[in-house]
Amino acid sequence: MFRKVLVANRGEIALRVISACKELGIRTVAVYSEADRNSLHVRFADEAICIGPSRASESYLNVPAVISAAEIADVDAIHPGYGLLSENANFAEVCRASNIKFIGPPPEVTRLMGEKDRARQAMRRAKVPILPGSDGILQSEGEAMEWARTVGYPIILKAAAGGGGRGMRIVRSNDELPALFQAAHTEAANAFGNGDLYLEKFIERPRHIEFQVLADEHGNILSLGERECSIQRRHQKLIEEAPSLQVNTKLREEIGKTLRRSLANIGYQNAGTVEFLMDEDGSLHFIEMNTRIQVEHPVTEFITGVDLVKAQLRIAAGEKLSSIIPDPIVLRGHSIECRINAEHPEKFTPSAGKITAYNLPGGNGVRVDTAQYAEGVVPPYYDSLIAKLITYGKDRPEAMARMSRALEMFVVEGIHTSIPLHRRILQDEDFKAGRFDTKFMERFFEREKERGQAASQ
Amino acid sequence: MFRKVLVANRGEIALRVISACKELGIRTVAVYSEADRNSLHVRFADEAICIGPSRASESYLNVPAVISAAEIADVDAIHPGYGLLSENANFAEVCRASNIKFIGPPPEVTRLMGEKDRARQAMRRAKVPILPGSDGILQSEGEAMEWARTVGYPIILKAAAGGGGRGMRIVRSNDELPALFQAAHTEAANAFGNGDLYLEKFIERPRHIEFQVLADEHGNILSLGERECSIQRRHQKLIEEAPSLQVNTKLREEIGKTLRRSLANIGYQNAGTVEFLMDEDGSLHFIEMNTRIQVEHPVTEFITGVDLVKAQLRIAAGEKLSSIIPDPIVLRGHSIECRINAEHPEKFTPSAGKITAYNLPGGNGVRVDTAQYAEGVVPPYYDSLIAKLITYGKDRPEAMARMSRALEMFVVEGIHTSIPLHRRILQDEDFKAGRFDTKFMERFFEREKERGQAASQ
Amino acid sequence: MNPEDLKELKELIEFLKDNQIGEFDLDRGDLKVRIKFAHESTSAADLAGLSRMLNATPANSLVLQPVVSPAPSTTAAAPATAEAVAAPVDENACLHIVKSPIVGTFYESPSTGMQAFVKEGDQVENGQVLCIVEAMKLMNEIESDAAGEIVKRLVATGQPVEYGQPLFALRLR
Amino acid sequence: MNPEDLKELKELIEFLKDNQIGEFDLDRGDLKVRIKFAHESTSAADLAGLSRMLNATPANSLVLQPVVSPAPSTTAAAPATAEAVAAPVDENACLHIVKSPIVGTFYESPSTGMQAFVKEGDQVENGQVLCIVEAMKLMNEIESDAAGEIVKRLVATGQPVEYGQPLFALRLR
Repeated sequence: MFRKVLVANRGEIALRVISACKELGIRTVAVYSEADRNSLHVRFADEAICIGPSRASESYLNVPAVISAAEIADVDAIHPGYGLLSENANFAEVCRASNIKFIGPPPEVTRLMGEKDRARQAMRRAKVPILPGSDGILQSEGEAMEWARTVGYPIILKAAAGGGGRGMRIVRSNDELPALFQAAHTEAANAFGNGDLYLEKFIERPRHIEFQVLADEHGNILSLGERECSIQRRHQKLIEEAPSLQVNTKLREEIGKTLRRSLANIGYQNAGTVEFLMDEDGSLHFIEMNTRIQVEHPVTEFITGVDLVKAQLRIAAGEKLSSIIPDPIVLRGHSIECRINAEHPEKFTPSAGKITAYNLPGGNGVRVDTAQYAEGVVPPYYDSLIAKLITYGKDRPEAMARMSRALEMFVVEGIHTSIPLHRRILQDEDFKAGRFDTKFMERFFEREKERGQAASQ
Repeated sequence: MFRKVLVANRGEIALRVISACKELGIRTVAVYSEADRNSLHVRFADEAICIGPSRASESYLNVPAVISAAEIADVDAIHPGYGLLSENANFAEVCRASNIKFIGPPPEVTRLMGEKDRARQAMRRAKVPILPGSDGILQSEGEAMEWARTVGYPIILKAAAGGGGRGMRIVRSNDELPALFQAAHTEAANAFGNGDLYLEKFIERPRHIEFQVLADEHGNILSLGERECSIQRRHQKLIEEAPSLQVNTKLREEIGKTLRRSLANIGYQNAGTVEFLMDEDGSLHFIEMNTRIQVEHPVTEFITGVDLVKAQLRIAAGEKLSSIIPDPIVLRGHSIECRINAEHPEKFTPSAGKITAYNLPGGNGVRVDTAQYAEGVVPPYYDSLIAKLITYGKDRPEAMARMSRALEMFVVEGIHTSIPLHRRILQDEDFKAGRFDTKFMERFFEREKERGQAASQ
Repeated sequence: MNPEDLKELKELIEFLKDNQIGEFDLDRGDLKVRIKFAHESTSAADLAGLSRMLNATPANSLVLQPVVSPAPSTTAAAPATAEAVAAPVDENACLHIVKSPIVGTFYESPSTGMQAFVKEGDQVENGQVLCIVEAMKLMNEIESDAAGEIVKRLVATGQPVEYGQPLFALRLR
Repeated sequence: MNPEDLKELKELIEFLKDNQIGEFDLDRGDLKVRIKFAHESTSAADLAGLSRMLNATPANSLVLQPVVSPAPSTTAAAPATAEAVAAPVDENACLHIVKSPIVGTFYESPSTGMQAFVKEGDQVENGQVLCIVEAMKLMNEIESDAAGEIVKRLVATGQPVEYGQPLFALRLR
């Protein structure tokens, strides 16, 4: 096992990794920007090194600074967390060149999965169900039109180098295509320096369902079931849960088997998440793979009993899955996660500032992952996630009831948070019944607006 | 189900009961003394009623005040928590007379179990293994001597009305007996107004092992396995865990079966704990039964997945165990609880005062039950328990590693707590190996003293 | 304490006052210093004092209402003080408050239809019965713990009261 | 308290006031410092300023040591400030600190056995190379960002330095 690990991240995930290391007896090194000097990840690590000024580009995203810190602290390995450098294949390569173990897949696999159209083709070859669409890059509007005719409208144009919704266009007819093709191409070229596009069948009301996998360095792969992540606002997940009400044992086992085979072909290693869209008929279609630990990993930990971050560390140290998880995985109960963001409840603008009161809910079936504390400061430079509230119950109703009472007992003062929004979602009849898809939040806000107008009349 | 429940307690257990009620959709009424005006149980209950001044005898133990509060708030039921009025049969009787459901066993059963020698005889008749000893009250020194000869020295004299170690004497020979009999008799008479004594075989190095049971009001009884509570200081439990390393499946099932039969005979209802001493040969001997929820119930909740406080509420509302816990109970993993007391780490004197910093550990496998918060005040009037830190792991080593890192991340400033003591116990080789009995802490302090002396030489 | 020490202490105190130091600790054992400036120093004790004073003002909202959620960080007020703050404080500074010594239901008269024990404007003696608080079917006569004029009855008949809840405001004589 | 102590205390208080410190604790046992600013609006930026100032005093402990645990409630000092407070503050008030712009390993000379770029007492120009910080096998020459006299080198050769860590104290001219 590693002697010393550098955690190249901040906030709750840095603390999560530090906790896992402590439990495995590994020394930890935190890195931090000047804005995070008083952060808990700095306090609870065995060592801490300031690597730059507040802006992430000059500190947490600064590869030479992180590598230098790793060298002077003399660590064996780096855990990248999520976001920041976690899916940066170049960073993983520099780690390799510096003889520091990068805790994640090899850079080649990260790079493959980062190029959306290549990842799509690789999964298709490995017989993972993908959405009907073009075989690779579209050379012209003409080619796009041909594929669109084969697939059937509506289709969606996507940037091969894409992410975050940029370079995407939904096309509903032949007539619209030329203009939208040009728009997407230009946007992609501007955003990513690469205007390449591909197209896929567009699903109007998909569910977002993802599968957690673990792969060791000896060719063994495990699927740990799925997470339901359809409660999103502008592609940002708000609430995740496991298992999905829409995935039965048969489907779960089928997808698990397919993933084990396909990821073995690709040479996948460490933890990863395979994202699917579920169409109105309940079929799953691969969209992309995240080659890192996810924000929402705790819901899987609750229902499987597997510590995913410890598993990451042990895999990276060369252990076999059969020694990390000796027994077959049995799913038990239901788990829900609410992301507590520091943001304005209506405008969703980030709400940085000093926290004046911070009371965490606790008790049976409640888990909180946070690096914030009373009198802590939320700096304006980073993402707005300040805590994850995760509940567990023997079934979905119990997990929901627990979430509602935990949200009631979660007190944050001094800044705005998404807690009030979550309280309202938890009261929503469609949410309670599990009737949702990725458009749920749009309808939810629409209904709230209507109720507000009705009430004011 | 009840519409509204009054919680006749304070601190973490009041909040625990309030949480359970919220999750079941029951309205809650908190009662509080003047010292607890700013407590979280007051904040998070739907209603709160001040019932008296700070001293417990004039507020939380004041039966008319509690009952009046229940009447003016118009509740269906009262949950007594642990301690305070929870094992007061008279209080349960007043509840019954006031048409308020007392959440616990009927007063007759509470009273039976409160009289130690009668409880012992009742369990003996129901074939629960008890320590060899006298059949009931000792009429004289002579009778005591006869029984002592039958049982064999050492023996322990106990007060029939006893508790808290008063009226107890260990007797190692015939010669000692008369003087110690008189001393115990006088002490018991002074402490309880009743000098009646009985005697039992004395075990030099017992383990304290207790079984959690649930009984509905239809004659059905479930045993939820045992807890190991040998880590005690002066009869106060410090660390509890489940399952016990000393109880194998066969013994667990045997005792479970015996308890189901015996508690059915007695007419037991609701949650209860049957305490045993385990002798050096691994045999269990009944000592007493606690007719309420225990401080350490969360370790059982972690390994069984059963919410014991919700079960209490549902049982009291008349539900059957078969609907509350439909599936057979499967024990999974291992759980440990550390009691975080506000007390001086060496002198063990209570440490009341204002908390200036309060950072709770969180993350995977960590549960905290507390009613304290940053800038909260620990009043000097009540017991010193401010939080329970409970961890879960797939096995004992994982649960211990998690406890160590959670203790490291638990920050309390402004008052003294038992956190540093727990950190040291978790490092102890005997503790880690599970080599302990109720005398463990005495030896632990002795070793620390020796090490301290060696270091200072 | 010798005169010199006393002089030094005075100087120190003057100096601290000039600099608006709110708290100052020094401990020459291992050398500890602790300085706190005055403005910030609304301590728990001060707050409690304030809270007590606010409680003493008439408030119509003293019903057993759901607790007005105080922040966990504030040593906040009793449920009763919620609407009390508005009242001008000095006007009531000389008032005496008779509080309920028990939890129960307030009655202004011995039984329904009968005249109230006291009404606003009455002069009452120490020990005079002012009202009844019923608890567990027992009618408890509540006596005045001071002599003076009843300025205000703070609770309506039939209304539940908690321990320590203000029942009457008296102007002492 | 002797007059000298009192004088020092006065100076300290003046300093704290100037810097709008609301609370200040010192404990020379293991040396604990606790600083709290007067106004709530004290942002991380102000703190960084203080930290910079405190860093500006000679300190031998600027190694990458385990962080001195600051209370989560205190907007506490940087790891490096632990022993810095003791030094008389005004003496350094006019000093300029050259800080490391990168994380790496400090070397006082171009290579082993060679003479140091600068030594204490040297006059240096703006832009003059003072030392090397090695990061990822690259030797980065660190230039002075001011002109003056080297009062103190704050880091030993071969020692790791973090971003923003003080390397040299200069008396400006």
